Amino acid sequence: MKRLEIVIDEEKLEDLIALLNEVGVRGYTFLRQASGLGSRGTRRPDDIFFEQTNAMMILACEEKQAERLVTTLRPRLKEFGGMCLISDCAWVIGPAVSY
Amino acid sequence: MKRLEIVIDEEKLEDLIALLNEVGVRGYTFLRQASGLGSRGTRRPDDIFFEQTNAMMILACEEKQAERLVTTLRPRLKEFGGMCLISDCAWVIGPAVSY
Amino acid sequence: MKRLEIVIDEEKLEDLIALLNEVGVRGYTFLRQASGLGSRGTRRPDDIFFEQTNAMMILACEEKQAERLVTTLRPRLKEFGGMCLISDCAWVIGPAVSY
Amino acid sequence: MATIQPVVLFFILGVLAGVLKSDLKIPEALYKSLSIFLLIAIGFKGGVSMAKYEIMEVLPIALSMVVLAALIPLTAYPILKKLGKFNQADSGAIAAHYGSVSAVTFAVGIAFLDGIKETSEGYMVLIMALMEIPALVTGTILARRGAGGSTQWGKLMHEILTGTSIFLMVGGVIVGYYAGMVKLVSPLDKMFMDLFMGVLALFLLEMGLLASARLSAIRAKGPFLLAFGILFPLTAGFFGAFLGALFSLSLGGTMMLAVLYASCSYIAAPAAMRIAVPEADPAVSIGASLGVTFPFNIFVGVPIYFEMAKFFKAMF
Amino acid sequence: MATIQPVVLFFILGVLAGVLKSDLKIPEALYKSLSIFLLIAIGFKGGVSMAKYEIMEVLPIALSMVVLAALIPLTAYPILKKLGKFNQADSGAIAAHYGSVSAVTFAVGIAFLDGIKETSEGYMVLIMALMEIPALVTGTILARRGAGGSTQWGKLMHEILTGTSIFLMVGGVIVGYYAGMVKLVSPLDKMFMDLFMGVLALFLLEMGLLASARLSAIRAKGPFLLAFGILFPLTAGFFGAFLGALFSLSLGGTMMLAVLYASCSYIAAPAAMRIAVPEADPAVSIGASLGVTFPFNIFVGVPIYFEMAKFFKAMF
Amino acid sequence: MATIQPVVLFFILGVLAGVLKSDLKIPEALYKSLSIFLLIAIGFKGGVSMAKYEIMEVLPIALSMVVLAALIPLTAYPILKKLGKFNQADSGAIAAHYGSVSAVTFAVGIAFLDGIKETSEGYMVLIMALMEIPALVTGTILARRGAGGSTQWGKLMHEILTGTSIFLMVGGVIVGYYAGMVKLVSPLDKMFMDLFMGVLALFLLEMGLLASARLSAIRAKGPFLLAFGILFPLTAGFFGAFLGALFSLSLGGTMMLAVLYASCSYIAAPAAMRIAVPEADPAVSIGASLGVTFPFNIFVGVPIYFEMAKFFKAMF
Ligand SMILES: Nc1ncnc2c1ncn2[C@@H]1O[C@H](COP(=O)(O)O)[C@@H](O)[C@H]1O
Ligand SMILES: Nc1ncnc2c1ncn2[C@@H]1O[C@H](COP(=O)(O)O)[C@@H](O)[C@H]1O
Ligand SMILES: Nc1ncnc2c1ncn2[C@@H]1O[C@H](COP(=O)(O)O)[C@@H](O)[C@H]1O
Ligand code: NA
Ligand code: NA
Ligand code: NA
Repeated sequence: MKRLEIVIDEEKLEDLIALLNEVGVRGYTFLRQASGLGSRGTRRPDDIFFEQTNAMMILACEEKQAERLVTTLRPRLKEFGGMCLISDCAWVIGPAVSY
Repeated sequence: MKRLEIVIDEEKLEDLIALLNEVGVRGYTFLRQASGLGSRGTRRPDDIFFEQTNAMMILACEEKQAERLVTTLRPRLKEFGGMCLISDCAWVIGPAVSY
Repeated sequence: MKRLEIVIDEEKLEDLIALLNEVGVRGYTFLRQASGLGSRGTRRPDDIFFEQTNAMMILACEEKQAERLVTTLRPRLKEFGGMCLISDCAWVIGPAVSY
Repeated sequence: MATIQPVVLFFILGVLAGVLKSDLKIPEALYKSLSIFLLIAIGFKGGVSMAKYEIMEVLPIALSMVVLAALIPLTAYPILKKLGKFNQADSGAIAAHYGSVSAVTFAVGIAFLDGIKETSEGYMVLIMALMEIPALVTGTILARRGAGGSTQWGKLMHEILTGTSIFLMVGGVIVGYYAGMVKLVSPLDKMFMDLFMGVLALFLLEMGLLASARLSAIRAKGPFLLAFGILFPLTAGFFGAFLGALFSLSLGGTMMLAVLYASCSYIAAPAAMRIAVPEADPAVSIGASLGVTFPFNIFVGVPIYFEMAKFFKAMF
Repeated sequence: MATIQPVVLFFILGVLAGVLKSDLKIPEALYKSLSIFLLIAIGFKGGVSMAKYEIMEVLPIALSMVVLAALIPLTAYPILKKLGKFNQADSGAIAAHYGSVSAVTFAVGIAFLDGIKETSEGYMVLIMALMEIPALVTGTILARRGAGGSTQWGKLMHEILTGTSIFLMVGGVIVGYYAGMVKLVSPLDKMFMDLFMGVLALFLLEMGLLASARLSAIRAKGPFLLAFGILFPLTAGFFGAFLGALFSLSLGGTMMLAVLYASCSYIAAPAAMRIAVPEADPAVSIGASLGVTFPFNIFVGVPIYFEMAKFFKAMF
Repeated sequence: MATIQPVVLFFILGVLAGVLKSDLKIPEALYKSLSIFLLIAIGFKGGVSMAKYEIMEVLPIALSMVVLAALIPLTAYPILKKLGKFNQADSGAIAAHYGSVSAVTFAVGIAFLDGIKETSEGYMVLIMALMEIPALVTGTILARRGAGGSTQWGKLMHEILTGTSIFLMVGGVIVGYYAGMVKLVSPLDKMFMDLFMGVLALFLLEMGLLASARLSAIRAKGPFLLAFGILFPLTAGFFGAFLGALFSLSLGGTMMLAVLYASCSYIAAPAAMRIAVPEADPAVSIGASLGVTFPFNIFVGVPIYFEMAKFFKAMF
C-alpha cells in the first residue's frame, strides 16, 4: 500500500477532490486550516489580514492506483500549490476496505 | 519504531482512547474535525446538516507494542469505522520517551 | 527525501519556527490545537480549564538537511516537549520545490 | 397586501452572496450560537405568554393538533411515491421532513405578527416541539415498512427528544413560564425578546448562503420538487388554518398553526432520518425543504397563511 | 423566602443536557466570547457606580477586605489536610481555589440584588479582582512549604495579574469609571448592562454542561468534598457578612462581600495552580468547586448570604 | 476640547494586553462575527437615514465625492516613492490603503457625533463603500505601471465588489432603506443600532491586540511612516472637510467626509492588493495603517476633523 500526503491551497480543495473522484479514489482524509511555509511564503489561518490557508490530505491506496493518481495529479500540482509526498505503509485489515 | 495512523468516527474517539489506555499506550496525538471519504460516504464537519466527522490519531510505539495494539484494535475497527495504517519510522531521542 | 513529524507544546511553536528558519528550512506545514497524551499527561484543547495544547508539524526535506535539522533540534526537544519522528518518503515533482 | 418584513431580505442577501461567489462566510461557531439563541428565545417567548393560561385547559387542544399533524406525512408519502417516483426510503424521509416543522419559519411568522401587532397563543411553541415526534415516527414507519434490517427506534427517540432543537425549545419554555409566573421576565427579555429579530436577520443571511449551495442537489427531480415544495405546504397550511379556526384559536394562533403545518424541517429531520432511514438520500430532502419550501414560505406563504386564517376565522 | 432567579434555571438545563446525553454543545468560541463579555460587563458596571464615590475614601476599606481574604485559604488548608486527608499540594491548591472568587457567582449575586431592587458598592468588583492575589499566593505558599524545587513566583504573578479574568475586569472598571465621569455611559450600557442577564443565562447553560461532566472526578473523596463544599462557603460567607457590616457597607454590599468570601474559583485558580503547584491534581479542586460549591451558592447560598447580611446589618 | 469617547479606551486595553503579554485572546470566530455585525449595522444605519432623502438628488454629489477620492492615492504615491524611498509596488500598495477607508474609523466618527448629538447624511456609508473602488484601482495602476506580467483586473474587481466589506455594507444599506420606507425599522434597530457601540468596543479591543502585534513590522522605515501616518491623514482630512463644506453637507456630514478621506484601510485593501500587487510587502502597509494612522485617527484625528468641519462650514 502507498500513503500519499498532499498539502495544497485550501481554495483548491474542491478541485483536488473532483480530480480524486475522477481517478476513482474510494477513500481519503483531509484537514482544513493548515498553516505552512513554502515557495509562496507563509500561509496562516491565524493571520487575519490575509486568510491564506492550506488543506492537508492523506490517502491510502494500492500501488497501481497511486501511480495512476500521481500521473493525473502531477501536471496540476503547480496550480494547486504545495507538495505531495509518497511513502510505504500497511493497511490493517478490519474495517470495510475503502481504498 | 512503528507509526500508526488511525482515522475513525469522531464519536468513537473516547472508546479508542479507552482501548489505548487498556493496552498501555503511553503516547499519542490526535486531531478532531477531520473530513473524509470512505465506505460510509463523505463525512465533513463543514456540512451543517449532518455533523459526521472523523478524528485522526497518530501514535508512535515500539514494534512489539504495535503488534499488541493491532491485535486488540482489529476486531473493533469495523465498529469504529475508518482506517488504520502502519509504517516504519525512527524516534529522535531527546524528549522524555513516551511510547 | 525524509519526512519529519514533530509534535510540541503549542506555546513553543514560534520558537520551533525560529529554529527552522535558522537552519534554512524552506517548507513546512503545521496544524494547531492538536490533542495528545505524553510524558506530561493529557493535553486537550477541549478541556476548557487548562488550555494545554500541542502543535503538529510536518516537514519534508533532503537527507542532509534533515540531519542538520535533527542535530540542531535534538538538544531543544526536551524544552519543546513532545516527539519527533523521521521516516522515508518521495517528493512528487511538479510544484515548485520548497524543501 | 401585507408588507414583506425587512428581516427576510437578509435571506436574499445570503442567496446573492452565494450566487455572486462572494467571500462572505458566517463562522460555524456563529451559526451554531445564533441557532442556540433562536431556539431558547422562541421557547422563552412562548413560555412567558403561556404563564397567562391555565395549562391544563389548553393541553387537550394542543395534543389533538399534534396528533393530527401525523396526517401530513401520511398525505405526502403517496404523492412522493406515485407522482414523484421516489423509492420507498426517500418518499418516507421526505414525508417526515414535511410533517416536521421549521423553527425559523415559525420565527418569521412570529415576526410577521409582531409587525402587524397581532399575537398568538404561547403554547404554539410547545405544539411545534411536540409535532416533530409524530412526523418523524410516521415518516420512519412509512420508509421502512417491510424493509429488512431493524429500525433503531431507541436511538431515534433519543435523538428526537434530546436533540438540540427540542431540548432548547422546551427548556426555553420552562424558564419563560417560570419567569412569567414569578414576574421576573424583565432583564432576560432584553436579550431573548428584544434581540430576536436582529439575530433572526443574521441567521437568515446564513440560511440564504446554505440554500444557494443546496439547490443544485434537486436538479434531477427539479420540476416535480418545485411543484411539490410549493403546492404541498399550501395544502398543509390550508388544513392547519382550518383546524386552528375549528379549535377556536386566536387569529394569530390560527395563522401560526397553518405555518407549522406548512413549514418543513431541514435541521432536526435530516439528523433523525440519518439514523432511522440511512438508505435515504438526504440531499434531495434538504434541497427541497431549504431550497424551495423555506423561501416560498417566508416570502409568499406567511402572508397567504394569514389570509387563510382570516378566511376560516370568519367562517366559524 | 426569596424567589429563585429564572436565570439560574439555565444551569439546571445544562446539567440535564449532560445527564440525558443530549447532543447540545456550546461552541468553544461562544463560551469564550460570553466569558469575555461577562468579565468586561462586571467591571464596567462596577466602574460606572464607582464614579459616584471618592476613590481615596474607599481604598483603605477595600484593601483591608482584600487582605483579610487571605484568612480563607489559611482556614481551609488544615481542614483539607487533617479532615480531608489530602496531601500538602492538593490541600494548598484546593485552599487557593476557595480563597479565590467566582465571577459568575458574583454575577448571580448582582442579578439577585437587581431582582429585589437592591444595589451594592461599585468597588466590590475591584475587591473581587484583588482578592485573587492573596488567595492564590497564600495557597501556593501552603502547598509548597518545604517542598523541593523552586516555585515559579515570577510566572505565577504574571499569570495572575495579566490573566484574562483580572485584566478584563480591571479594564472594564477603568472604562466604566471614565464613562461615568464624563457622563457617556449611555450607548455602552445597552450592551454591557442590558444584556448582562441574558448573557449570564447562556453562560450558566454551559456551566451546567461542564459541571455535569466534572462531578465524577470527586467520587473518591465524595462525601468529604460534598460536606466541605457546602459547609466551608457557608462559614466563609458568614465571616464576609460580618466584615461587611463591620465596615458599614450597604445591605447589598454586605451580601456581596459574603458572596465573594463564599464563592470559589474554577477558571483563574486552576490556571494559576497548574503553574505554581503542578503536582496537585486539578480534577479534585475543579470538581468540588464547580460541581458542589458553585451550584450550592447560586441556588441556596445567595439567598442565605442575603439573610446573613440582614442579620449583621441589624446588629451593628 | 471634545471629550474622548469611552469606547476608544478599549483599543488601549487591547494594546496593553499585547504589550503585557496577557493571555487574553479574542476567538477568531468572535472577531469575524463582530465585523459582520459592524458592517451590516453601519450599512443599516445609513440606509435607514437615507430613506429620508430623495436618492436621485444626492447621487451626483455622492458620486463626485467618490471620484475625487482618487486624488488621495495620486497624492500619496509620489510622497511615498520620493520621500519614503519605497519601490514602485510598495508605494502604489500603500497609496491604495490610504485612498481606501476604514469602516471602524467611520464607526468611531459616528460614535463621536452620537456623543455630541450631531448627525450626518445617511448616504455617507454609500460613499464609503464606493470609495474603495477608485482608491484600489488607482493604487493598482500606480503600482503596476510598466511592470511586466498582466494585472488580474477581473479577479481584482470581483474581490473588491463581492468582498465581505462592500457586500455587507451595501446589503445593510438596502435592508435599512427598505425598513425605513415601510416604517419597520423597529425590532431590527434593537440589535443593529442599540448594540452598535458595545460591539464596537469589543472590536476595538481586538484591533488593539492586532495593532500591538503589527507595529514591529514598520521598524525599518519607522520615522518616515510615523510622520506620513499622521501628516497624510491630516492633509486628506483637511481636503475632505473642504469638499464637504463646498458641497453643502451638514456639519456632521462634513466631518464624516473628512474622516473618510483621512482614514485608511487594513482589511479590504490588504486582501485586494495581495491579488493585484502580489510583489508588494503587506507588512508595511498594514503596520502603518493599523499601527499609526488608525490610533491617531480615533484618538486625535476625529476631534480635529470636527474642528476642521466647523471651520469650513463657517467659511462657506
Ligand atoms: N517541504 C515541505 N514540507 C512540508 N510542507 C510543505 C513543504 N513545502 C511546502 N509545504 C506546504 O505547502 C504549502 C504551499 O506551498 P507553496 O505552494 O510552495 O507555497 C505550504 O504553505 C506548506 O504548508
Ligand atoms: N483509503 C483511505 N485513505 C485515507 N482515509 C481514509 C481511507 N478510507 C477511509 N478513510 C477515512 O476514514 C473515514 C471513515 O471511513 P469509513 O468508515 O470507511 O466511511 C473516512 O471518512 C476517511 O476520513
Ligand atoms: N508516542 C507518541 N506518539 C504520538 N504522539 C506522542 C507520543 N508521545 C508524545 N506525543 C505527543 O507529544 C505531546 C507532548 O508530549 P510530552 O511532552 O511527552 O507530554 C503529547 O501530548 C502527544 O500529543
Ligand atoms: Na410541517
Ligand atoms: Na472565596
Ligand atoms: Na482614505
